[in-house]
Amino acid sequence: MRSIYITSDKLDSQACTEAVTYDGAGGIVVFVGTVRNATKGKAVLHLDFEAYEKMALKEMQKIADRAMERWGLYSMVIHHRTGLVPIGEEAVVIACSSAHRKEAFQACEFAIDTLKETVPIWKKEVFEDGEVWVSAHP
Amino acid sequence: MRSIYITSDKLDSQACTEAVTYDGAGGIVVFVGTVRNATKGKAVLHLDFEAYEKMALKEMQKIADRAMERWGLYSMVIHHRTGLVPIGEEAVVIACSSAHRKEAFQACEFAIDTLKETVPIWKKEVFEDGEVWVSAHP
Amino acid sequence: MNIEIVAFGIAKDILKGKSIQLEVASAATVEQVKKQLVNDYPDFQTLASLQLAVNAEYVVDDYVLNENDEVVLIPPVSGG
Amino acid sequence: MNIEIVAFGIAKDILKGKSIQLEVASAATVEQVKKQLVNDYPDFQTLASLQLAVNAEYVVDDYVLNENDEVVLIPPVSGG
Repeated sequence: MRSIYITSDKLDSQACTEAVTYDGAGGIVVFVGTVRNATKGKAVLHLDFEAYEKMALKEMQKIADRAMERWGLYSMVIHHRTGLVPIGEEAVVIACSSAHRKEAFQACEFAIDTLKETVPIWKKEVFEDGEVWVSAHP
Repeated sequence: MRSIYITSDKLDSQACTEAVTYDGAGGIVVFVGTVRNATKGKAVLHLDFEAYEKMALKEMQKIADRAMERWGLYSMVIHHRTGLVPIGEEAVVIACSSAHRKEAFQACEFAIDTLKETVPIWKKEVFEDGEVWVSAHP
Repeated sequence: MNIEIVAFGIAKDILKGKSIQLEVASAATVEQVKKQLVNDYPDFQTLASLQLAVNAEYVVDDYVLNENDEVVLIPPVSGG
Repeated sequence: MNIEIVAFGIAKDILKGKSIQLEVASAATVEQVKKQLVNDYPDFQTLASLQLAVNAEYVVDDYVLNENDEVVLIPPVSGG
């Protein structure tokens, strides 16, 4: 089972965990990326995410396909939020399940690492005195 | 923050995830160990966990202390269920948070690997025609 | 030929708009178009990377563009 | 001296009870007690490992037992 989703609504890590739960699964690993209140010591007000949605969904699907095949997973869920995300709220949730835990850990870390490299989503940090597109400059 | 807990009630992975959420945390990793419906192709009816609770709590605390220090975590939660656990339900939940995700992945995997090696908890697989203490024999 | 290029993230700020129309040589490659963009908008040089996606896929630099291609500027991504 | 040994998991099945009273030499070490147990209950030899915990901590084999120690038999653990 795969569930790939981009939404401007609140994410629900509990629903993602339940979605990958399966009677044959021994290990479930969930990664939740939340919005931090500071970057390099500077207070962040909130994040603003923008996605090239059509392509982002395709790239997220590719990640899930590769992870499912490489680690023989039962299921993987990748949900990403867009728009304004307040401090402490979930920006991304990746959950996966497999018969053994090692595979689930590796697949989950691969998925978030790859998402951050390939999926066309952009994050703007909004400060009191300005805003910055994250990672734009070297 | 550390939360170490052994209970015969149902575990709540959502509460564990929320417990480690912190405005300064960028990455939360959660491991959920659920009861599988089969072992080596043989149908399992349920698991029955027994703990030397006083020592198990101490060993779980040591794991959390070591993980917190080694990976500079914000928080770690280790909850383990005992008694009869039906198929598909959560037997163990480990959640942790840190400023960066790599540390959270490593700490979470370390915690479940070490728990399975050192924490005095024993799992009996109950089948239609008998029961087996897991890992007892070489 | 004339192609429309849609921009996201900081690329939108550099173009000062969601999209631009660009007049390029027919059978222009992705590499040629990127050079033309950097020439017209030198701020693209300050980015850690700049890619073009065509029809919602990453393409190689010598991909030959077509008038009907959906061309999107992909500055360094930062999801998650 | 007389010590009480509490058992969990498969060790309980092998002892056919939650605990036993064992008469051991005074200043007996953990190693000596384990040998005595294996001698009295040969099934312990079939286990992948057998440890004694004293006062809720793992101890080394040459730990010298005390009459008031809380001694617990730890067969191979399988939590998680």
